[in-house]
Amino acid sequence: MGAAGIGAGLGVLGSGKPIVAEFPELLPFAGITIRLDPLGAWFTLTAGLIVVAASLYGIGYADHALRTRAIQAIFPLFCLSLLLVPAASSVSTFLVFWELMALTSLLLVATEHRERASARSAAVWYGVMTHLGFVAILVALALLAGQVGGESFAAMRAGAAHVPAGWRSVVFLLALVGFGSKAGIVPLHVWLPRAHPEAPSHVSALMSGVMVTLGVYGIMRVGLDILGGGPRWWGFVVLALGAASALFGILHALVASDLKVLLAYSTTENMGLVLIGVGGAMLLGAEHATPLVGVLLAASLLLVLNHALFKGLLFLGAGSVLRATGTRNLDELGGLVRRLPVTGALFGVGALAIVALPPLNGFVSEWMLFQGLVAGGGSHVASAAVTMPLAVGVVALTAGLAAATFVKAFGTGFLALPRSRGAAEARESPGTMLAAMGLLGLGCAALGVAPSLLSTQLDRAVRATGTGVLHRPVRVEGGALHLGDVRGVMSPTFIALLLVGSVVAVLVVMRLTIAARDRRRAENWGCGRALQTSRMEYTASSFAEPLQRVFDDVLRPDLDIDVTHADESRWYERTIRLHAGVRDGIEDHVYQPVLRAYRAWGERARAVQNGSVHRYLAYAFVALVVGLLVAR
Amino acid sequence: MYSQLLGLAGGVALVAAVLALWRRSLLAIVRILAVQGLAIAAVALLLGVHHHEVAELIVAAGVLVLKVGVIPMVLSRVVRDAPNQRDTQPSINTATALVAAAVLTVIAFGATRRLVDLAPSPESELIPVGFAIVLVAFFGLVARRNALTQLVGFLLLENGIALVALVATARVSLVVELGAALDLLLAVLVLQVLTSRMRSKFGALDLDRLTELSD
Amino acid sequence: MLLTLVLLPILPALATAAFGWRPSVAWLAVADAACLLAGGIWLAVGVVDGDTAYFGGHVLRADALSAFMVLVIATVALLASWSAVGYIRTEIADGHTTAGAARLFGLLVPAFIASMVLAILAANLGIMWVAIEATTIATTFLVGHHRNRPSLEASWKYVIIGSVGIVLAFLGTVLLSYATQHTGPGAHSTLDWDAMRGVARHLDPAVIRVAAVLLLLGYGTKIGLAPMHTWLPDAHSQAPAPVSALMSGVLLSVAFYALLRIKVIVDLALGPTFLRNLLVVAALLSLVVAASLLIAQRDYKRLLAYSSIEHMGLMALAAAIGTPLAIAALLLHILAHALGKTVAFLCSGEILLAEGTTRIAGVHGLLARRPLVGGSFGLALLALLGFPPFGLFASELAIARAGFSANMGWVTAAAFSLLLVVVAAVLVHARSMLLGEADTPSVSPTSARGAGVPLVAGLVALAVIGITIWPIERLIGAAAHVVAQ
Amino acid sequence: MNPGRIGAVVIQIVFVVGAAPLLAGLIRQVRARLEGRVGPPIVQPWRDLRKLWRKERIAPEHTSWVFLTAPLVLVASSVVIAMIVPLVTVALPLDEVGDLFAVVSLLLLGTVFLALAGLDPGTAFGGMGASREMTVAALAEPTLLLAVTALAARAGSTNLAAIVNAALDRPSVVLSAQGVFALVALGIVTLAECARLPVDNPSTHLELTMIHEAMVLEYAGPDLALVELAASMRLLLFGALLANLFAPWGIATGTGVVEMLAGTVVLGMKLVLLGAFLGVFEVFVAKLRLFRVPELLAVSFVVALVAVTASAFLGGGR
Repeated sequence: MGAAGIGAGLGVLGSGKPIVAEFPELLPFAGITIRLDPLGAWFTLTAGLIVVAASLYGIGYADHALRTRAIQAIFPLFCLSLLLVPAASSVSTFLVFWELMALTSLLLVATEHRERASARSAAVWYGVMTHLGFVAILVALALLAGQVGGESFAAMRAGAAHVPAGWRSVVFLLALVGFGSKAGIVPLHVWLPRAHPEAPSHVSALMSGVMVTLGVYGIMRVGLDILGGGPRWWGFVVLALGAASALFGILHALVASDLKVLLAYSTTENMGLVLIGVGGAMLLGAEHATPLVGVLLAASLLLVLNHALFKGLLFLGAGSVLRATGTRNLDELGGLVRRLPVTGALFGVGALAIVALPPLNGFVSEWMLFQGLVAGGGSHVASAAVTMPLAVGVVALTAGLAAATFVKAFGTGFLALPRSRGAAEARESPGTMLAAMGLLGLGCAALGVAPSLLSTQLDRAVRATGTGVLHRPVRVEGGALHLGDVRGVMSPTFIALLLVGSVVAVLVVMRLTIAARDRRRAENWGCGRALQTSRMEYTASSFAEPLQRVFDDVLRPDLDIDVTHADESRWYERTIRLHAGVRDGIEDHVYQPVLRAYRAWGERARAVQNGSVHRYLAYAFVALVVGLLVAR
Repeated sequence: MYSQLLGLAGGVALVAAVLALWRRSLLAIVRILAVQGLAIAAVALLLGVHHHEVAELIVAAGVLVLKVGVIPMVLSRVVRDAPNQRDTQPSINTATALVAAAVLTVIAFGATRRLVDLAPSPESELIPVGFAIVLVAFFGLVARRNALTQLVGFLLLENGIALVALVATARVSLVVELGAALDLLLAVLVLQVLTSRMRSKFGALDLDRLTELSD
Repeated sequence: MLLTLVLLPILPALATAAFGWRPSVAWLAVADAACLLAGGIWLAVGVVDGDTAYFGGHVLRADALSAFMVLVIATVALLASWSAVGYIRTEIADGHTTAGAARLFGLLVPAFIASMVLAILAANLGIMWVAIEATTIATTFLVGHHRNRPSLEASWKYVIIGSVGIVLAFLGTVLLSYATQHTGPGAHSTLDWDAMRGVARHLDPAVIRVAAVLLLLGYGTKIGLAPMHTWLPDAHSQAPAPVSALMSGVLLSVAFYALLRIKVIVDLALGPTFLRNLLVVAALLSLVVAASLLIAQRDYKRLLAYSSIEHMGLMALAAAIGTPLAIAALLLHILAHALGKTVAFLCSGEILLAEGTTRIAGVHGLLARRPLVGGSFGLALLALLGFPPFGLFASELAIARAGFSANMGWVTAAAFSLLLVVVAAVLVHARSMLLGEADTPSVSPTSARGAGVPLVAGLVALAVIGITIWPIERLIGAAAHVVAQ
Repeated sequence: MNPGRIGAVVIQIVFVVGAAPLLAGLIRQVRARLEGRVGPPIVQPWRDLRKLWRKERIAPEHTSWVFLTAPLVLVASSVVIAMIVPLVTVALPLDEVGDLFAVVSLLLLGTVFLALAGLDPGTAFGGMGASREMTVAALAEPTLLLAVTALAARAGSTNLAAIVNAALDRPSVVLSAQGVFALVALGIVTLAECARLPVDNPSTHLELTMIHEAMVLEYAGPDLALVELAASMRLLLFGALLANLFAPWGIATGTGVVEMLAGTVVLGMKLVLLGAFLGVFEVFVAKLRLFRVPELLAVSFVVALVAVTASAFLGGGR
C-alpha cells in the first residue's frame, strides 16, 4: 500500500499530470472525487515512504503492541487514509478521509489503554482536539463551498476570488485553526505530546511523521491553492504561529525526560519551522515577490518530507528502545548503543539529521529555509524586512536548542552506562524492525547527500501551489543547489564527499604515523573515587538543567523539596525528596480554565433537568405561551 | 339565542377551568371537571341542533357519556380511595394563580383574534375561549402537586381543545373524532392505572416525590 | 398491501395473547419484522419513481417518504425484536421480569410497531395524529416494564408530558382543518394530506401560524425537541433496552415524519421562513440542552437519550434548512441514527444485564472484559458522534454543506460547535466505561448466545450506508422530493 | 579546475593545520609575558601534539564508537571548513560547495560529536562538560547565524567569496554601524565557541568551572592530540573568518603563486595581531560565572539582531 503511495506520488511528481478518479456512488450525497496533483503527490509520497517503513516495522513490533485483530485491521486503514487525504479534491471527499484518519489514529492511540491511564486520557484529549479541528475545517470549507456554490476544489479555486475579503479571511482563519490543531501548532498542540507517545511506536511514527504534516498540507491547500493567498497579515499570523510553535516546542522538548514526549514536542517545533516557511511565503506572496515564495515553499515542502523521514526513524528507534527496555524515561536508559548497536546507530543518524547537521537531509531543508528568509529580509518589501530577520533569529535559536535537545536524547539514552536493569538487559530488535529503520536512515542520508534526487519533483510540487511560481525555484547544477534568484549556493553532495574524504584522510595519516595500533581499555578517571557507577552520571534532566535555568521565565519549572526530619533533631534530615518537573504552561493557563468552566457548566446544567415534573411542564407551558405570542 | 347559549356554555367551561385552579378539594375539582364536560356537551348539542347535523349529535352524546359520566366517575372512585382528599399546597399561591389565569385569558384572546377574523360566526367566537381554557388548564398542570389534580388538569386542557375542535371544524371526520376520543380515554385509563400503582409504590400521590430521575 | 403492512405487526401480539411469552413466539416477532422489512422493500420498489399507493380510497397512502420510513421501522424492529428474545429470557432467568410482564411486553411491542406503521401510512393527518398518540399509550407500560419506582416515575412523566404535548398537536391539526374550511367558496374542511397540499397556498396565514406553532410544540414533544424533551431521558432510560431502541431509534423519527408532512403544508402556506425560524430555535435549544447535560451525565442510558435529543436537534436543523440536499440528508440521518441508536441501546441492555447498574461510574474496563459488547458499544458511540465510515458522518456532512449553501452559516456553525461539546462529553464517559484494565472479574452470567448478531449486523449496516447508499439513493431522493420540491 | 586553484585549497589546509597550534602558542606567550612570566615557546603546542601522538591509544571503559569517531569528525569538519572558507584567496574552487550556513553547521557538527563523546564514558565530568558545552552552543548558534545573516544581507549572498568581494569592492559597507554590530556579535561568539575567556578558561582544570576540558577529560594519546588540534584549528578559522570578513584587504583575488603567497603572509599578520589582541584581552578579563554566560550570549544575540535589522533598514550594500 505504501509502495502504491510512493508510486503514485512519484508518478504524479514525475509527469506533472494528476491522477483523477471519481466514485460518485460512494459517500452519500457527495461522491468521492480524487485528483492527485503534484502538491498532493508530494505528501502522498511522504506518507508512502513512512507507511512502507512503519508497516515493515509493524511485523516485528506487533508482538509487542497491537495484540487484537481489530486493532491490527485498523492500522492499514489508517495508512490508507493518510495516503488518500492529499488526493481528495472535493470538500466531502477531503473531510471523509480526514475524519477516517482521525478516527483510526484515535483508536490506535487508545490501543494500550489497558496498560496505562495516560493512554486513556490521551485518547480523550486527542479525540476532542481533533474534533475541534474538524469542526473548524468543516465550517471553513463548507462556508467557502457555500459561498462559491460548489464543493469541488476546482470550483472553489475558481470562485474564491469573487468571495468578499472578509469571508475569505474567516475561511482562512478557521482553516488555520483546524489544520493547525492537527499540525500541533501552539496553542493547539496540547494533544500532541500526549497522544503521540501513547500510540504504538510505528503509529507514532506515522502520526508524527505524516499525519501532522497533513495539517500543513491543509493550510497550503486552502490558504495558497484554493484561496490563492491573501493579505499580508495572513502571512504574519502564520509566521507568528510558526515561530511560537518552534520555540515552545523545542524548549519543552529540551526539558522532557520521556523520550517519546521529547520527540512529540520536537514535532511541534518542526511544524513550526515549516509554518515559518509557509508564512514567509504568504507574506512575500502578498507582495508579489514570487521567486522567493517558491524558495520558501520548497524549503517547507522539503522539510515536510525530511521531517517525516527522520522523525519516523526516531520514533521507530524509540519504539525499539521501548520494546527492549520497557521504559521511555531517558533518566532510566543509557548504554544502549552497545546493547542495541543497530538501533543506536540509526537513532544517532536520525538525531543528527533532525539537528540539521551536514551531510544529512535536515541540513538541506534548513539551509533552504535560511536562504529564503535571509533573502526575504533583504528584499525591498518593508514588512518582510522587519519580520524575516526575526524569523531567522527564531529559526537559529531553535536550531541551537534542537542540537542540545538531541545531544541529550542520544547522549543520555544511548551512551554512557545503563541506569536501570531494563536498559542493562536490553535485546536488539528483530530484523524487520531494523530494516524499517534502516530504510528511513538511508532516506535521510540519500536526501542529505543528493537532494537532486527529488529536485524536479519538489519543483513541480511547489508550482502546483498556485502561487504563480513559474520558473524553477530549486535547481541542481553541477551538484550545487541553486534557489530561485537567491545568490547563495551550496552543494550537499560535495560537503558529504569532502567530509568523508577528510575523515579518511585523517585515518590514513593516523595509520601511517602512529606506532600503537591497538587500544587499551582503561578505567575512567574517577577524580580519586574508586567506584564509577551509573548513579554518578549526568541524567537527561541534569543535562538540560542549565538551559532550563536560562529559559525558566518561559518554562516555569516546578520545584518541590520534601524534607523529613529525624525525630531526634530537626537538623538531621531523614529523607529529602526532590520533585522537579516542567508543566505545559499553555495547558495550565489556557486549557485548564476552559475545562473548569466546562465542568462547572455541566454541573450547573443539571439543574435544568432536576426531575420535577412541574418544572418540565413549565418549560412546555412557557414555550406554548411564547409560541402563541410569536404566532400572532 | 343560539349564539347566547353558545357563549354561555363556553363561559361556563372557562369559569370551570379557573375554578379548578382555585379549589383544593379533589372531589370538588372532579365535579368541576364534570361541569365543564357538560358545558362542552352542550356546545356540541347546540351545534348539532343548529346545523341539523346528526354527527354532531352523536358527538354530543359521546362527550356526555365520556366527559360527564365515565371519566368523572372513575376519578371520583379513585379520590374516595385516597387517604387524603385534599390537594397539598400548590406550588403557586392561589391569588397569584388567579391573576395569572386572567393574564393567560387575555393572551389567549389576543393570540387567537386573527382566527376568529377568518370566519366570524357565533361558533368561531368560542375559539379564543377554548384557547383560554387550554392555557389556564396548562397553568394548573404546572402549579398542582398531586397526581390526581394533574390528571384532572390534563382533562381540563383536553376539554379546551375539544371545544375548539367542536366549534372550529364543522365536519372533521367522525373517524378522527372517535379515534381521538378513544385515545384520550385510554390515556386517562393509563394515567389512572399509574396513579394506583404510584400509590402502592410511593404511598402517596405527591408528585414532588417523583424526582429520583434527574440530570 | 398497505393494510397488510399495518396489520402485519399485530400478528405476534395475537400469538402472545394466545400462548404468553415464550422464545418461539419471540422468534415469530423476529420473522414478522423481517416480513415487514420485505414488505417495505416491495412498497419502496413500487413508489420509488414518485408514484403514490393508496388503500381504501384515501385512508392509507404511501409515497416514497412513507416507504422509506417503513423501511426504517422494519429494520429497527428486526434488530430490536431479535435482541429482545435473549433480553427477556435473561431477565426472566434473573428474576427481573415476571411472566405477566413478559406477556404484556409481547403484546405491546407489536401494537407499538403497528401504530407507528399506521402513523406513517395514514393519508389523513387526523389519523396520523391518532396513531402517534396510540404509540404513547402502547409504550407507557413498556416504559413501566420493570414496575419499580423509577420506571413508574418515568412512565408518569412520559405519559403526562407526552399527552399534553400531543393534544397540543391535536389542537394544531384542528386549526389546520379549520383553515382548509375557509380557503374559498365551496371549500370544505379536510385533513387529507393530498387535499390539504392542493389548497395549501390559499390557507389563511394567521391561522396556519398558530397551527404551526402548536403542531411544532406537539410533535416536538414526541420528537424530543427542547424544551419539551424533558420526558425523554427518563422514559428511554427506564424502558427495557429493545423498547428504548425502538423508541429512540424510530418513534422519535416517526414523530419527525409527522412534522415533515406538516412542514410541507405550512411552507406552502407561509413560505419557508416562519417554520424555519421556529425550527432553528428548537434545534439550537435542543443541542444546547443535550450538550450541557451530557457533560456531567452519570447514567449511560440517559447519555444515549440525550444523544437522541442532540440528533433530533440536528434533524430539526436539517428540516429548517429545507433544501433537497438537507432533506435527503435528514432522511439518511433518520436511518443512520435509528441503526446507531438501536445498536447502542441494545448494547446498553447487555451491559445492564451483565453489570446490574446503569451508572457510568459502575462500569469499568468493558472492552477488556466484554470485547464484543464493549466494542459494539464503543463503535456505536463513535458512529453517533459522527465519525466515518458510519452513516451519520455522511448525513451530518451533507447537512453542514446544505446549511452553508442556504445562507444559514451561523446557525450551522453554532450547531456544529455544540457538537464539539457533545463529542467531548461522550468521549470522556466512553473512556471511563470502556477503556482500562479488567479490574473486577465479571460475576454475572455472560450474555445470551447470539446476542451479538443484531449488534454486529446493525453496525455493518450503519457502516455500509455511510459508504454507499446506491440501493436506496433513488428512494431517498424521491422521498426528499416529497418534502422539498 | 586548474592546478592553481587546487593549490589554493592545499595551501589553505596546510596553513590552517600548521598555523593553528602556533596561534594557540602565541596567545599563551602573550599572556605569559603580560603576566610577567617567560611562558612556553610558541611552538610548544606542536611539541605537545607530537608527544601525544606517540603515546599509547587508550579507550576508557564502557565507551562506544562515538567516543572514537568524535575526534575524527572534529578534525575533518575543521578541514572541510578550511577548504571552503576564503582564507588566502577569494578564488577558491570549492566556493560553491558551502556558504556561511554550511560553515556554521559544520562547526556545530563537530561540537555535537564532541559533546556526545563527553557523555559516552558515563562520568560525571563528561556529562557536565557536555551539558555546559551544549548550553553555550545552543545560545551561540543563533547569534552566529544572525551575524551571518547580517553579513549576507550586506552582500546579497551568503557565499563567503561574495561577502569578501563585496567588502573589497566597497569598504564603506564594512565600516558601517551594522558592520560594527556584527563584528561585536561575532567576536563574542568566537570566544564562546572556542572556549576562551570569559566563557571558559582553556587552561583550567578546576572541575566546577571547566567546560571544554571536562568533556575531553577521558581522551589520551593521539585521540587527545586530534581533539587539541581541532580546537586550535577552530580558533584559527574563527579568527581568520573575522579578519577576512571585516578586514579583507590583502587577500588574494586570484590563484597566482605570488598572489597567494602574499595573501598567506597578510593572513598570518592579521592572525598574529588578532592572537596578540586575544592574549591581551584574556589577561584583563576574568571568567564569568557559568550562569552569567547566557547573559553575555544574550547580549551578543541582541547585538546581532540589531545588526541584521540595521542592515535591512539601512539598505546595506544593496
